[in-house]
Formats: sequence, structure tokens, C-alpha cells
Amino acid sequence: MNPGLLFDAVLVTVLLWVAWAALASRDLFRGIVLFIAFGLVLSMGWVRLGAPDVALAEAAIGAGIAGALLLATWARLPGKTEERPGDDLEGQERDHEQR
Amino acid sequence: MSTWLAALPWMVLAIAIPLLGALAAFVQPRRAQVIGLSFSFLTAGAAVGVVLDFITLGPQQHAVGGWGAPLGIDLVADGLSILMLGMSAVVGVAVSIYARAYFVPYPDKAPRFWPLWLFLWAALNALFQSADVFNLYVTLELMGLSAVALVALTGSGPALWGAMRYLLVSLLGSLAYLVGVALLYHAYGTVDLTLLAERADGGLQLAVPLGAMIAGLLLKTGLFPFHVWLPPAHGSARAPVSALLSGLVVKASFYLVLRLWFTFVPEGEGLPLLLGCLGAAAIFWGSIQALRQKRLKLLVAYSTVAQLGYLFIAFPLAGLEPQMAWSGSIYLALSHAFAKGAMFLAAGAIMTQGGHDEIDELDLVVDRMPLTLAAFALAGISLAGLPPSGGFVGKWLLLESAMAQGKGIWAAIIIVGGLLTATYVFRVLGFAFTRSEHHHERHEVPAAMEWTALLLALGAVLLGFVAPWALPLLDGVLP
Amino acid sequence: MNLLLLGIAAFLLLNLAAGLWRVMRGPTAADRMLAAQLFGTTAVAVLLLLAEGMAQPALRDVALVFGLLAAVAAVAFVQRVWSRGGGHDGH
Amino acid sequence: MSSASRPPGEPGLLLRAVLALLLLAAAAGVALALVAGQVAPGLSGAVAAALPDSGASNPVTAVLLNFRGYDTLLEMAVLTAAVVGVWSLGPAPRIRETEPSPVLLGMNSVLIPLAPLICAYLLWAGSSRPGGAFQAGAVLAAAGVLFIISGRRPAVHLPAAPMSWGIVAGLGVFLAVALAVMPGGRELLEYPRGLAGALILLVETAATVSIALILAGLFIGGRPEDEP
Repeated sequence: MNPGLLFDAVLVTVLLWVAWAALASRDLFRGIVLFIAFGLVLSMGWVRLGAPDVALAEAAIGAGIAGALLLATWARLPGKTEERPGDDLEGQERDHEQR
Repeated sequence: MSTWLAALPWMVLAIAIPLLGALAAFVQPRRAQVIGLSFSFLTAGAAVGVVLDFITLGPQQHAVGGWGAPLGIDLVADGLSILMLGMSAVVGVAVSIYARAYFVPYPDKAPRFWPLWLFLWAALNALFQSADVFNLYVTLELMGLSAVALVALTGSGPALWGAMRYLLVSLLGSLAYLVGVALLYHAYGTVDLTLLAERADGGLQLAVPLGAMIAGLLLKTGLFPFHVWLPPAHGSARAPVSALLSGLVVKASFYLVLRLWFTFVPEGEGLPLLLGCLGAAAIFWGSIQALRQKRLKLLVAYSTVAQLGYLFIAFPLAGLEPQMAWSGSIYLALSHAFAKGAMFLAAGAIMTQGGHDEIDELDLVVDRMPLTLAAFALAGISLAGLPPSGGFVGKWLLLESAMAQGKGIWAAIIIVGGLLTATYVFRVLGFAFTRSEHHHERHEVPAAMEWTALLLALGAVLLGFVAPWALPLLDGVLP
Repeated sequence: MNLLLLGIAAFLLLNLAAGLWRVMRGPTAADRMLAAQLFGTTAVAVLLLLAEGMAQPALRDVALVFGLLAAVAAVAFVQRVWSRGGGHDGH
Repeated sequence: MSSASRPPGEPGLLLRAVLALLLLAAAAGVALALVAGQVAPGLSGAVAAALPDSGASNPVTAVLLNFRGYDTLLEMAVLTAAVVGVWSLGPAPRIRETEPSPVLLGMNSVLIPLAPLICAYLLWAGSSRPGGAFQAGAVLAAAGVLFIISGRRPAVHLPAAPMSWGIVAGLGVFLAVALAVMPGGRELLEYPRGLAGALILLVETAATVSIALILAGLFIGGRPEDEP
């Protein structure tokens, strides 16, 4: 099997899955982390499409600015100071539903 | 005109001058008002230069970078472009003079308004002159972003909410347009409109990108049922900004719909009929909502929804008499820019004077601001399509085109829509002539704010008289 | 040569996918963030392999930028998110 | 999940279904348009043919700064307008940064000086290989962000004037060059032969500074405090 094709198949699968997971995430913080991961994978996608210039721009923006911007924004959202960061929000949701 | 003036590259200057003005106003925030107003006059002068070049020399072309299509980008000024450029110049100058007086009490807003407005103007002038679908995307982005920022300038909660919604809609529309551009390049290997017109061969390869682009542009134009973002954005912005948004910005995306339509001339009856039906729905829905509003600016904003509907009535009528229907639609767009600009400026003056814009509390405003009320009434005449206004010419052309083809239903829609328009305009005028039970504090309104609105409204009426000279400019543009 | 490099790159990519499980599962924000940082390292390795495998030396620049800037998100997390929400000492 | 328990502002099931169907239809349309008919040869041939006259040997740079430089000029206007818009929202929020740990300071003293170096490298590389003003500016901006969030900064208290001049430099220089080449019967942005390479580098250098300041300015999220 063509190794390039194998790599691309894995890449596309991961890319689509990360995109979906980031969009569908109910936990905003998890969505942000997934978005950062999405930028990484997308950059490799640009490489495989033969667009190293775009990959470079995606690397610089995705790794450098976008992640920091989203995290800083998340930290400023109201109602965040009461919660410990990274508390198991899924667990909380479960509790909430049980109540 | 001396020769060196005539030799200046007006097409380029009409884009470069507002950009330079935006930069100057941004780095000199304390002098933003003076800089902004001066560059507004210069920009309008450059636009007049393009118009004069067109009248004396015919359609103009400028190959940026000297490469020419398909490698480079071409600028083109034809009859449709210069009508739009002229419209932006007149409305732009009036709004600029108005804004200089309007922003005196808001020293923190003025340094923000001028750079954004000049960026917006540059984007409009660039959009009207571009012959390259990708470059048009870039101009759409610049226009959308500065328009959103202008709405957010108000700073209040509802305005920020409206701006956010506007931003998302604007981005979605741009994205759909961009998908279309990518597909066109994929299929035909160029993004130049002239070359695309030669190479486009119909079929799915053309239909899908064209559909995506037009759908995106309709979203940005605010055609029913894509209008939901429009009243909050236009209604909560500062008065000069509302005038620019309703007068010019929605016309730019409509212009682009027309440009694409004239370039590719889609076949079939279905899409034109759909657009016409959406237009008719917009006329009724917008007018009824306008009648129900309590706040003056929201009434005017819903009136924009309704009047935009008229522009799309031309699509189902263009089958047999394309010249007449398209001329009517374009002329309506022009006169709506003047009239709606004047109406928002008048509403802003009334709001400045009374500190509110509740319609049933207008409280004999006619005694205190006769000029402003005259502006509102004259603008209303043009909107309702009463002779001899520009709105009358536009609606008459549409009506005649409908009657000539025996499509009486469209004629009926046009007439009923006009009656509804007259109703909500007279509702405002009625309250302006009656005393209110409550007492309101009164503020001084600068004279410049009153007479700019009046002159713009007079312009909307006078457009009716210049139609015999303006309409032939469209020869060669219409399909 | 080519086959081997791209094969290894695909394997690393699968590793990255496995790391996504940690992002999804958590349980703390730091777990998610650390997993994302690990992706950055993996991405550098993948890009260097691709640079050889695809004979595109320019991809090393991309890897370089990733390596340099991976720290930014981590610092933003530590300074703005973790230290503020009472991650260490609570309230 | 029943509709009663969904958070306010979230679309209902029907709306979601309609949106999903519309998106599926759009995706199917795009896929059909991609599959149907021929693929036209793009412009890469024309770009390659004109490359020797463009002043850059990297085709991407030649397209961005020469053949379609006008697009890039307007994109610089978009970026500048974005900052103007953010500044119009209000002064930058005051955020008391946490005292940085010694580890962070040690790391910064290595990373932050490296960034301008890489920035200069990417800018220079852009004329012949992947790189260029946007990438270089973004790297520099990232270093600025690192500096800001490390708590050892008065970045928000940076005087407005140098910042705003730096922000407009990119578009200003680009516009000045585009107009300055016109006398003598040339078109907008038509670089004189022989000068193209130097002018492109000049435009890119100014653009790098601006892009870095613009991106960092967007991160700061408001105007400097001494700005009226």
C-alpha cells in the first residue's frame, strides 16, 4: 500500500474526528484544547496538500496566538472563579442530571 | 478641467484616498474629525473624477500591477459601477458632514468612527470597481468587518449583541461566497469576471458556485427571510452609521448579486421566481413590522427590509423586458440609498433633540425641527414611490415592465407595498404633529445635522428629474 | 526509505489520536492541556519525518515554529487559567 | 434530550434538523460540482512563466506581493480595521498577572530573544522558499503574547502613539509604494523592473512589524489607556 495514502487516510480521519469533537464538546475548555489539537493536525494537512506556506502560517497562528487567545478568553468568562479549573465537568453534568 | 487633473488615475485614487485617510485619522485621534471630513471630500472628489472619466471617455479599465487578467487583477468602471460610486459619494459626503456635528458630544467615539468609516468607504469603492471574484471577496471582508465595528461603536448591550449577530451572519455569507469562488477557479482556472463569462458553460459546474455565492450575498443583503440580523444592527447603531449601513452597505452586496447575474445570465425560471417571491414577502413582512414598531429607528430599519424586497421584484420581470426591469431595480436602489440615508439622519437629529425615539412621544417635533421633519417627509415620498421622486421612477419602470408582460400580480404587489410604505411614513408624521402627554427635555441640534438630512432627501426627490440622463449610463451593462 | 519514514509518521499520528482520549477524558484541565502539549511534540516529529520523506526541507521551518511556539499556549494556561481558578489552594 | 432541559438560546430539534439537512445538501452540491466536469488548469503555468520578472523566486510570495499584491494590500486594510474595531470597544482590560515562576522567567529569557531571530529568518526566506511577512509577524506576535502573559510587562501601558504608528506602517508603506511607482505611466503596484525585489522586501518588512503589533494588539483586547 502506498505509504503516503496510508498517512493521508489516518490524517483525514483524525482531522475530521477532532473537528467534530471540538464542535460537539459541551465542556468549553475541552473544546478549546481540541481546537488547539485541530490546528496542529490541520497544519500537517496543509503540508500533505503541498502548501508549506499555509502550514507555516497555521503553525504560527494556531500554536502561538489562537490557543493563548482562547485560553485567556475562557479564563475571563463569568462564573469561572468559583469552579476549580479542570474539575470533572462530565461528573458534574452527571450529578446535575441525576438531580 | 486642466489636463493634469484629467490625467490622474481617479479609479485608483477613489480607493487609495479613503485608505490613507483612515490611517491618518487613526494615528491622529485628536484631529480625527478634521482629517476625516477632509478625506471624505477628497474621496468624493475622486469618485466624481471616475464618473467624469466615464462620461468623457467611456468605460475605464486599470490592470493593477500591469499584469492583466488572469494573472493580475483588473479594475473596471462601467455604467453600473459609476452609478454606485456616485451614490456612495453623495451619501458619504452628507453623512460625513452630519457625523462631524453629531460626534462633537462624543469625543471618545469620533476617533474610532472616522477610520472605520473611511475603511468602509474604501471597501465600497474597491468593490464597485473590481472585476475579479476573489478580489471582490477581499472587499466584502473589509466592508463587513468595518461595518460590524461601526455598529459596535455604540457600546451599549443591545448594539454589541446586534453587532455580534451581524458579524456572524457577515462571516457566514462571506464563507459561502468564498466556496463559490474556489469552485469557479477549480472549474474554469480563472477568477476574472470577463474571462469567467467567456469560459462558463453552464451545468452543475456553474450552478453550484453561483448558487453558493448568491446565497451568501443574499444573507449579507438581508433579503427575507435572511433579514433577522438587519433590524437589530441597523436600529441600534449610531445614526450616521445606520444611514451608511441601510443606504450603502446592503446595496453593495445587492450590486454584486446583479454583477454576477449579468455576467453569467443564469437560465431557467425557477430562481428568478423564487427571488421575486422572497422580495414580495420582504415587502409585506417588513412593512407590517415597520407599522408595529414603537421606536423610530427600528421602524426605519424594518422599512429597509421592505424596500430591499422591491429590488428583487426585477428578477421575475426581467424575462421579456430586461432593460426596463433592471433599470427600475437599480434606480430604486439608488433612490433608496438617498432616502433611507436621509431618514436615518433625520431620526438621529430627532433623537439628539428629544433624547429618545419613541414614535408616539414625538411631541410636536414639527414646531422645533421643521427642516428635519421636511427631510423625513420628502424621504418618505421617495420611499412610497410618489412622483416626481427617484423612487417613483424606479417603481414606475418595474410597474410598466410588469404590465407590459401581463404579470398583474407583481404590479399589485408593487402598488400595495407603496401604500403600506405611505402608511408607516404618515404614522410618524402624524405623531410629529400632535402634542404628547409627557414632557421631554430638549437639546440643541446642530444646524448641520438638519440640513444634511434635508439635502439628501431633496436629492432622493431630484433623482426623479435626472433619470433621463442617469438611466442611459446603464447601456451596455444590462443583459 | 520513503515508505519507512511515512509509515513511522502515520504511526506517530495514530499515537496522537490515542492521546486525544486523554483530552476527552480529562479529568482535570491540566490533563487535557498536557495531552495537547504532547501533540505539539508529536507534530514536530511528524513534520521532520515528512520533510525527509517528501523531500521538502521547508517543512523543517514549520517544525521549528511549532517547537518555538508550543510554549505559548502552555504559559497562557498556567498564567491565566490554572493559577486563577484556585487550582492549587482553592478558596 | 427533551427540549425543556436544553439551555436557553440553543436551537430546537426541528431547526437543528433543517440546518443539518441544508448543510448536507450544500456539501453534496459542492462534492457534485467538484466531481462533475473537467478540472481547468490553474494559473501555476502563468505564474511560473512570469516568475523571473516578479522580484521573488518563491511563487507564493510572487503571487501575494506582486501578481495579486492588490489583494494583499486590501487584506492589510482588513487587519488594520480589525484593530481599529477592537480599540473602539474600550480600553484594554486590566488583568493582574500572576507573579511568574522562576522557571517561566528562565524559559522566556531563551524563547523571547529567539523569536525575533526566527522572525527575521522567515521574512528573509520568504523571497525564495516558504515564509514571508505573515508568518514572520505571527511568530513575533507570539513572542509578544508570551511577554504579556508572563506578568513582567507594562504592555497595556505602552504609549498609544508608537503602537498606532507601528500598526499603520504595513498598510501605509504598501500603499505608498503602490502609488509611488505610478508616475511614468505605470499602473498601481507595477514595480519598476529591477527594483521589484527590493520593494517587495521593504513592503514585507513593514508588514511584518504591523502584523506582529496587530496580532498582539488583538490579544491585548482594547486600546492603550492614554488613547482618547
